[in-house]
Amino acid sequence: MEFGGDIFQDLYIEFMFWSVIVGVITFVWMIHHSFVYRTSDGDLSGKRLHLRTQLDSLRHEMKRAGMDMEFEIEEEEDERAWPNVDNIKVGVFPKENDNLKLELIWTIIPFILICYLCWISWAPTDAIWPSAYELEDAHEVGVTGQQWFWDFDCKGLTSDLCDVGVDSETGLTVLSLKLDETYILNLSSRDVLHAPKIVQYGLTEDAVPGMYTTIVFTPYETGKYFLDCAEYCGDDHAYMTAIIEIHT
Amino acid sequence: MQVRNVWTVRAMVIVAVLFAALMFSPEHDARPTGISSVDSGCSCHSQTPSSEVVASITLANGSALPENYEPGATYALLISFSGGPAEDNNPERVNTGGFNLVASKGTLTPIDNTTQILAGELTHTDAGNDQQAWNANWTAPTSGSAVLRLMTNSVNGDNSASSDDQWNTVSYTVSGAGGEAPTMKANGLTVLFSGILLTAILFAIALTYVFYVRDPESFSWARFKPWITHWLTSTDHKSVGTLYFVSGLFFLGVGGILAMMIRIQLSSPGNDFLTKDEYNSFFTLHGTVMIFLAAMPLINGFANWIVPLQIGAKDLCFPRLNAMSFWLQPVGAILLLSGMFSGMGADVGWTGYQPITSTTDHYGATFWLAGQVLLVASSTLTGINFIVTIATMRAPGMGWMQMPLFTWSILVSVMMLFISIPTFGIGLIEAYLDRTISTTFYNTAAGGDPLLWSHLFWYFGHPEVYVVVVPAFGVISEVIATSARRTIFGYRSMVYALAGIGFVAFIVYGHHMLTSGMSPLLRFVVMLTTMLVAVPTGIKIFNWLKTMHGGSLVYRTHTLWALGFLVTFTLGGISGMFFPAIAMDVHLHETYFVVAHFHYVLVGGTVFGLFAAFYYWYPKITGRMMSERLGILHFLIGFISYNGVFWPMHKLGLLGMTRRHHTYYIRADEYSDIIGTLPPEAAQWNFFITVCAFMFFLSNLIMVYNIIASWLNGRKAPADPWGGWSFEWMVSSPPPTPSFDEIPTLLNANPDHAPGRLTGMLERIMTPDPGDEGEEAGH
Amino acid sequence: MSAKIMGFDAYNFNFFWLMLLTAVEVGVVAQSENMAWATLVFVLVSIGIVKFLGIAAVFMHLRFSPDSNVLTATALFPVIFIVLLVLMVGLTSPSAVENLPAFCRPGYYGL
Amino acid sequence: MSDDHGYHHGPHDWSHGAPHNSWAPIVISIGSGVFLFFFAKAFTMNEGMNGYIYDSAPLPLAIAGLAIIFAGLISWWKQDFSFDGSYEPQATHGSAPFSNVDIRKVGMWVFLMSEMMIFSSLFSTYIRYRTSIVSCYSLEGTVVEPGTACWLPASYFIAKGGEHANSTLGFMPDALVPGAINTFALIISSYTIVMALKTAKRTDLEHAERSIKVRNYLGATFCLATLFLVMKMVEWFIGFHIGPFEAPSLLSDQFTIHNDAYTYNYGHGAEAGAMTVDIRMAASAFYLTTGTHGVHVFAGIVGLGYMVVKAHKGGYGPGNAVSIEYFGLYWHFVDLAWVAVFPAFYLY
Repeated sequence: MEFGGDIFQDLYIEFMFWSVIVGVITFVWMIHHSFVYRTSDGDLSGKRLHLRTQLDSLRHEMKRAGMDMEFEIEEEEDERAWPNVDNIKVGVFPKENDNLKLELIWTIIPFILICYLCWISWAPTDAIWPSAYELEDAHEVGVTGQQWFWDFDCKGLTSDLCDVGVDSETGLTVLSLKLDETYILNLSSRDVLHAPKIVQYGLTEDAVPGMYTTIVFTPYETGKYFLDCAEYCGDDHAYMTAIIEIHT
Repeated sequence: MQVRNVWTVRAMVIVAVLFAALMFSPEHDARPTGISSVDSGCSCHSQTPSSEVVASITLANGSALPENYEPGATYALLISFSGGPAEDNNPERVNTGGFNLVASKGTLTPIDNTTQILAGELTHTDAGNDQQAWNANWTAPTSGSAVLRLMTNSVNGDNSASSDDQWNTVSYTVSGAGGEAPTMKANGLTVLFSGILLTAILFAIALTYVFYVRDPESFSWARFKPWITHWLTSTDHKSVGTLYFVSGLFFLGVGGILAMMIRIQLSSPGNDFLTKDEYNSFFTLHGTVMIFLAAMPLINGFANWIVPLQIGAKDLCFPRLNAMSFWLQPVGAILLLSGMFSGMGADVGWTGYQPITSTTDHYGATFWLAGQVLLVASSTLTGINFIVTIATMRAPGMGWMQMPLFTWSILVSVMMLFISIPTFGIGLIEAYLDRTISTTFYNTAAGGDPLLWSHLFWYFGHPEVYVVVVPAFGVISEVIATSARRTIFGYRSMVYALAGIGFVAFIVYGHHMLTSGMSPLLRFVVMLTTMLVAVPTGIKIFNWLKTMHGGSLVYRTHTLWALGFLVTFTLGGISGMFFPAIAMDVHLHETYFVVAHFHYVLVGGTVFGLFAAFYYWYPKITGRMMSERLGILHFLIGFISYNGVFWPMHKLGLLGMTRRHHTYYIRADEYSDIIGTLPPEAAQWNFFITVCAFMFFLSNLIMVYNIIASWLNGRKAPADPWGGWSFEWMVSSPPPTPSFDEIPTLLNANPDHAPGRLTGMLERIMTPDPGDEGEEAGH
Repeated sequence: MSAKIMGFDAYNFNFFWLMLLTAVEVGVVAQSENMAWATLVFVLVSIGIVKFLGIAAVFMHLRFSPDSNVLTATALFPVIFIVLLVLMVGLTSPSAVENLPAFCRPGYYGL
Repeated sequence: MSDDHGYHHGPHDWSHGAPHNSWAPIVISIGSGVFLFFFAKAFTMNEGMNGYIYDSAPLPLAIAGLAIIFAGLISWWKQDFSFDGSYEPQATHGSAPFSNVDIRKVGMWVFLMSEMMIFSSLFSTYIRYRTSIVSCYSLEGTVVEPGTACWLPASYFIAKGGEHANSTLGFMPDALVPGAINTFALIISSYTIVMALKTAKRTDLEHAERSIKVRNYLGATFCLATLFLVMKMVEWFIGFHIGPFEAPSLLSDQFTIHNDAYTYNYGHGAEAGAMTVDIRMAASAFYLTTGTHGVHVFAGIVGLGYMVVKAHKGGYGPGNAVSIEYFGLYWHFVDLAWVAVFPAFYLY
């Protein structure tokens, strides 16, 4: 099974597809331009730099001496090696270089892409926060975070549907749930923020003291799943783990 | 020549003095028990020790522990406790007792299967989890006093951890043969930060000595006094900018060292290089230091130096406020870090989520809040200064739409900062008062709402991440255009994109809280709006690419960094698109995918932009050319190792590696059948990342060396070494004080920059009145 | 600056009305026990807005001064951000267990 | 405007020989740091980690921090004392739409933008808690667990006053007297400061006479501001009993940030009842918001002190009367904030 659960996987593949397209366009464009329009000359080295520096100090000296005189150095030779297409000069706002059509193209096309991506990421919110009628036969399980362990409460469910135990190998608390049943994990916290993260199913939600939050969880494969804490909660944050065991 | 030498000497000594001053330690409090990070009892039971439980260590024969040990001798210990819920000897109860024993010296050895050594500490095994007494051997050290600290849990046996379970702790001190007092063992953090302090002082002394040897005359009080007075009191924008650079680079180093410590810790699973406390403090301060004390001061440094030069102003409009913005920063930095020296640094994450910030027992968190209050004040003053300067002091001929893009980016950036930071300030003050006079803003018992902090923080925090990246956009716009010898493509759309990013930042901040339990409706709104950010950002990237078209790209160091920026920022931008989709964010939230994303944007964006700016404006600021050879070396090593650090993190995050954990779980040994732990190769990737991180860290030393060496021995720079058009290239390098003898007038190469096209109305507001402009702007 | 409002000196005129409105405000609250809650809030808010405008326009020279327009625009700049702040921070008390409103769901539009 | 005013940047312009170095920034910064550090040091978390213990030892050092800030301010003022407005900097011609507006005026308005955000944040906090925490009034008649958190607004103590519900005036509870006086004090002080500005601009008076009048107006503002703070202290901590007027302080009414077991009595006769409630959040929001406002008033008093001294020495005339205007902008803003705070916290 891939990471993150089914919904995540679907979206992830879709997003990756478009990301790769955008990335390839950008990088091919960039690499093309940076090779085609490169200039090997034009670096300010050696003579040219020396000349400019000398010129600057000469100007400075003359100004100090009160000689108000403007002069420019002929740089024809350089101009060939270092073409200044836009005739950029110090103190002059350069000639504007734009193309409204092009700019509109790369405003509108990304915008359409964004709308599409918004569209496809809209529907899954139904799966994350299902509306009430879809949850009629869901089982409620309490999950309470405390520094630094998880406290599971089966709220009177039969041990087939929900059971709490200890894993013999790792010593972690185990919450046993049944395959293909829908559970509402009712999250809360006794001290600071915690967030149970069921890694393989790609589910995270903060457990906030003073209020209840929920995760809707429908296990679709058996096995032992790792649950850790995804919101920083103090010293033993990393040790705040548990196991969710799915059985048939 | 003489003048330059004095300046060099002065500048180098200020580096030294600042190094020393910034690391001034307000408090040292080494902890005599420094034997374990576990100070608050067993992690899985109630929070406070209970006096009902009595823990004790005696010798196995029943007699008390000796006051003095014999060096090297082995003692058989009996570890036991009484009282608490475990007393009720109901046979059905399981796991009713446990303990943890640490010895500061000597060796603890288990003698039967009920005890074991875990991470250097003696604790019970599964088999020994029902007992109230255990046996073990302790081999005395050869010298010094040893502290034995025992923690015992008395558990009610219902097999689920709860606050009914009680625990207590006791310590024994066994002196060495000489019976001397217990040795004071300092905390690791104290050692590290004292080390940094000491290194800085030694560095300062060495530098001072070098300059003393070079020019002994400059070391008289008569010459030193005006020099130090100048730096402490100067309000000149260039001096203040330089001070920002010095402190920004220093804290970039501190933040980098913290990052390296974090990386060492994570290089292998279960590493114990750092304790949990240290790790938590380190990632907290890494974030805070890098954002508030490294990135923002460096940006402010460039803003101070370049903005007045670019708009043709002699100085900022409120020079004294500007100096105050700077001086609040080092003071805030000292406050912010002061907890570290006592091993009690803030351990709350840079986001400082409540209620842990209000309840952590690390009192460094209080100072961390206080320090940030000062930084907020500093940013507010900076905001006033730059907004007003840019709004009112532009040279004739420079309408809003003739401002260089770097100035535009600074304007947008300070505008965002300025509008959002009071919100953060109020959140900080609330938290600070919670931690001092016990107000209850984040106390859930009184009805406090942790989400209020998240809201106040992210209302500031999201604009803040744009605040640090937008100036980099400005730098890249300047660098790409100048290097390609072209005008920036689509100047106007660049400006509107900047402003758009600035505005949208305030609406989308909720995407940091998609899993926080805030109102689903708001989550829905931010999901839809967040992706909008990609549009203006995309415009900017495509405009930069188009700028190169038809130009003649000269590969200098700053060009390379700008191209590197384009690569990394595009990647970071694309990975950012994954988060607003809620269905994906619930998996990616707080994983290394997030870490990878924001480091791609903040390092690949902001820091690369700052590097480009360093190489680009260095000749202007110091009047010296920087070594291109070292610069290219820096780029090659830095760029490659940087990608080596953060690219694999995407993969780790997708696999579910959660951030802010001081260790991680590999699917091996007892975890081998648990799905969702990390596959074994994750450990190798982490090691690879650590190696690359060190390369990246060290590569930046090349730049530091380059800065210092070029300052001393670089070739003289002309006024306009790269061929830019804005005013800063008009003045000499380095610029005089005041920066302009007379205010220049901006000419315009566009015959009619008449309003029209997309934005006629905006244009009318933003161009000077024709009456005012007519004569002066002359074409 | 000696702007006039209805022939009176602007400062004096403004001051007089501010005092009067404040007196009314205190008086209204003193009588609030006999008053519907909504009426009270309405009266207080409307008086507050009038006072606000009076101080800002006259005492702070956002009217009757050559540079009033641009400074009024400056002063109004943060208003949009304040509205966002109050909407997003002030008025979203946590209600995470409640579901997303139906109009935010694809199913509402038959999708 | 002529070029004479176009290109002078900052009140301490480079080309006028005014001081351009200042110790004030570093001194004020250090003072702020010292204050915040030792103020925090005065409180440590108790062992139960659920509250903080107060220790008075570091407090003198915190006060020393304030003294350092004040020393920095004095050094700042010393540099400004001679400012006579002769080179008031103005925006350049290029900078439409601000062309020729005084830079300091723009600066003050931009500063007020951040002040608006500060008070908006406080109000957001208030609105959020006011809407999410259940009101104690709505719990009346029900059985609640002792220590339940609910919102008992300050206006309850001020207007309804529990058993102290005495109203000498007949139409207004006595406890509202300080708040009402404060409201009038701030509005009058807003008026006196614009009068100070107006007087300073008058050219038909001799300089000495004008200076005295300006000083008097500023002095009146200063006194009213001080009255404001004194009244606030009366209302918070002292309470009063003057003639027929009698009102307890909020402190003696137990409206404090530590009161998690307030006995709330309600109703009369058969409907009467009592419950023990936790009112810390209402108190926290009240004291922080009004306290922030009070700090602004205090800052205004400090600034006014300087201005009164300068006016006394004849420092204000038509040339630099705008300085009074710029301070006035701040002062009016504080008044405006009070216009919002007063109904929200004292009346509602």
